[in-house]
Amino acid sequence: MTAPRDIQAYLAEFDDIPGTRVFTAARARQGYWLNQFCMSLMKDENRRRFRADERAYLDEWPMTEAQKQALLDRDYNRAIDLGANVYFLAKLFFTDGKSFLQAVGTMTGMTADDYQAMMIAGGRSPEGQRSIREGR
Amino acid sequence: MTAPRDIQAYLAEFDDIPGTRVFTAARARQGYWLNQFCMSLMKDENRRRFRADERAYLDEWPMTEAQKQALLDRDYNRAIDLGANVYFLAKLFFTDGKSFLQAVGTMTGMTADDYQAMMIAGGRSPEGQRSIREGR
Amino acid sequence: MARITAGVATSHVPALGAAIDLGKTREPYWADCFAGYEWTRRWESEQAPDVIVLVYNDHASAFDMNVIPTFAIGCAERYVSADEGWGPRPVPDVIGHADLAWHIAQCCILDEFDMTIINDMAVDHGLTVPLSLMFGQPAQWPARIIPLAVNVVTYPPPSGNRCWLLGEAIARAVASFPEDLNVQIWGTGGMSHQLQGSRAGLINKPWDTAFLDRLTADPEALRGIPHIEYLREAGSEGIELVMWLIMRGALGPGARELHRHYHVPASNTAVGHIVLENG
Amino acid sequence: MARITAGVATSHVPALGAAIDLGKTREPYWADCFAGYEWTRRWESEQAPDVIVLVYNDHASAFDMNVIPTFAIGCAERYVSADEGWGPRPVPDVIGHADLAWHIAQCCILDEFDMTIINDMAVDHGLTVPLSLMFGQPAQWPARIIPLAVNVVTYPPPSGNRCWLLGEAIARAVASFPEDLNVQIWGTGGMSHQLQGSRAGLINKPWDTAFLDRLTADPEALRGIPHIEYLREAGSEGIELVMWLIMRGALGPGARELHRHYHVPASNTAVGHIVLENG
Ligand SMILES: [Fe+3]
Ligand SMILES: [Fe+3]
Repeated sequence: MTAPRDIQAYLAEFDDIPGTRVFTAARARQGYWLNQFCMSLMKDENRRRFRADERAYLDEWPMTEAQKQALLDRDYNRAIDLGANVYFLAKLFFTDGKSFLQAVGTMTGMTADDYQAMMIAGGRSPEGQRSIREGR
Repeated sequence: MTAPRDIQAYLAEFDDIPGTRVFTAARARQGYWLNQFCMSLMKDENRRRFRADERAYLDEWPMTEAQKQALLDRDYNRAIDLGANVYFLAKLFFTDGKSFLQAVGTMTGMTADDYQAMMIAGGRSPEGQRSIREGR
Repeated sequence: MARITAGVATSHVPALGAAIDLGKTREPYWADCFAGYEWTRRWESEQAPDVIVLVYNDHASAFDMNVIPTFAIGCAERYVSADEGWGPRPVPDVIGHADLAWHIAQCCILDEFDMTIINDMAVDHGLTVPLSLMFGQPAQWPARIIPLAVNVVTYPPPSGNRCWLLGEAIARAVASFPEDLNVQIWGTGGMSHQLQGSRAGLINKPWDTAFLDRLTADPEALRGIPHIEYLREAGSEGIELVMWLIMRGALGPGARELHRHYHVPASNTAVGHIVLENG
Repeated sequence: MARITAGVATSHVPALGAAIDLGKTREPYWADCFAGYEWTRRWESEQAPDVIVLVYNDHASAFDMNVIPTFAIGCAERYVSADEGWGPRPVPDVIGHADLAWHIAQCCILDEFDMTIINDMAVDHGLTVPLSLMFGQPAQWPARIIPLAVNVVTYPPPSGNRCWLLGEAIARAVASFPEDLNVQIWGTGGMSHQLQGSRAGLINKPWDTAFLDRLTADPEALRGIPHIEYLREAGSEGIELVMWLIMRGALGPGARELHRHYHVPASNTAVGHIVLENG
């Protein structure tokens, strides 16, 4: 058995990764309704209702105001801070007609062109991005 | 690991039990729509529609004619032969206002009173009911 | 630190729930059956567990033929009573303990159990009848509940040994939960019964009694009982007894019997009930 | 007797599916990426597998927050393509192999894997993109598919070791299936990618290359990689690589590399692809 047995130690390590929020139980619970809202966008009828009046559609879901605002703003980092997971958010990306590349790029603070150029050049290096504590 | 590893040998033993049909994959597949029909009776609206016209409601489900007839006849042994499982059938027992005791008793060939009396007297003995092959 | 203080096992016959709901528990047919739970009702009110890990099986209520999890752990805040065909049982909503449930789920997955996490489900008689037996008809249940649903309907169910191992993993998980909680684990279902065919009504008191005895006298032996033995000896629905082994696996080797009750019949079933103090 | 003849691994980036569906595979951005699959497309048409056990993860399509199975095996006759927000991909329905799927499900449960059996689900890009990569745009897929969905979204996913062990159990199950079938097992997802936050776009070619090397050079070492290493080295979505270990665990120790392809980027992701002959 190679898996770590101590769940607290297992979870604590996740906070040491720069710019990364792992979808743990705590986040899954916080983001439950936000993520269920995203799932609803798998139906075209719901996508249409959402597009027609985003605010009204969001108000049908028991989310916090901060969660609704993050979605209205398409502030995906904020949404993830508030419990979203990217695979649920993807339903919103696609409802908006955005690709993963376009939507994910907005989370980096880079322009779409710069992000695309970085990916074509081989992507972001892991150097210095592995561990906050160890600075590697 | 105490479980038998050979699935064929595991399943073959089930056929050696008198008057018993184990809900194996083969039965689960055969009875899929019959059992899904039973699940639909968990909604009062569906129970009402079923009671109003049993045949019409059954015809909405892609079951075999034999399966439908077994349900119309409340021939539970036949239904189980055709892939039903008793916990799914229970939704039909309850839709009919029958208890498990009343419905299960009909599968034994005994009268309701005789079955009830047997249970009060301590139930059916396992003697001779364990194995067809071994006669025990 | 959370600790498992006791294990409780009981049959969960739907007719027992109906008898309680309809006020029939003192009728001649039922009086002896319910009398055997009186000791436990007093004991539970003294024990006042904070949380109960309630091992049961869903009887084609929350799970239909489309999703059949071997081990499903409820991590929700609340569960409503299922409508099994005659309307939902008139019992309080079941309040979960999401913190401990998620903790157990996470620990068991790290421990290489392939859990299914559930955040929305209705709970059927398999879960609510044991609550009624131990707690009567309160306005709200006196403990938080973590439902653990085990597939014993579609074959193969998990082996008795796998159930025991899951019990051990649950015990490790509970012991690593930082909050001070009095946790019980209940195993439900059984004892001997068969709800189909010409063999319906089968009851095997000697086999059931030996099973109850071995829970303290030789629990390890119970791990090795193959499914075919449950089917032959305890009837086609007696297979539910594998769920008792999750409860037993979660207790220490020195668990002590505090109370036992055995009654035939409740509807088609032999009612068995045992209370084990952890040790 | 059924036999696993080969293992195939590939990334399942949704943009790869979109490029195929929209006829863009020869555009400059995509040409090199798709060129690496041409060898495999020829090889697959020669191999003509009867059944593919297709290990993938559902990306919040069939399973929402309410039901999160660790290992879900599809036993249905047919699966439709999921609507992930821009309508279902225009691909043929996926035809299952219910006989073999149920056989594997039953064997794995007896083998003490806690499977969830699924009889109705839509399949998302995780399953359909690999089919498109290997088979192009046929009127119907040339093989029957057994979907095996692994939770890698909500933590913890299964350990790499547990995935490997499941692969071994699947291999035992396939070997005990009486019908003569040419079975492949595919592991999908990965390689390095991160779809969130300031670290999005992370690609780790040296680590990915070592992972590909070790699939034949030192596969046992892959079992022990902890989740945190996938997260640090391969990005938050690189954890999908644990699914490749189910594929690898199902092959013998002497599996031989027939073909490899590695390309950066496809959308946000490092595309990795390898073909292993069983041995
Ligand atoms: Fe039961
Ligand atoms: Fe993926």
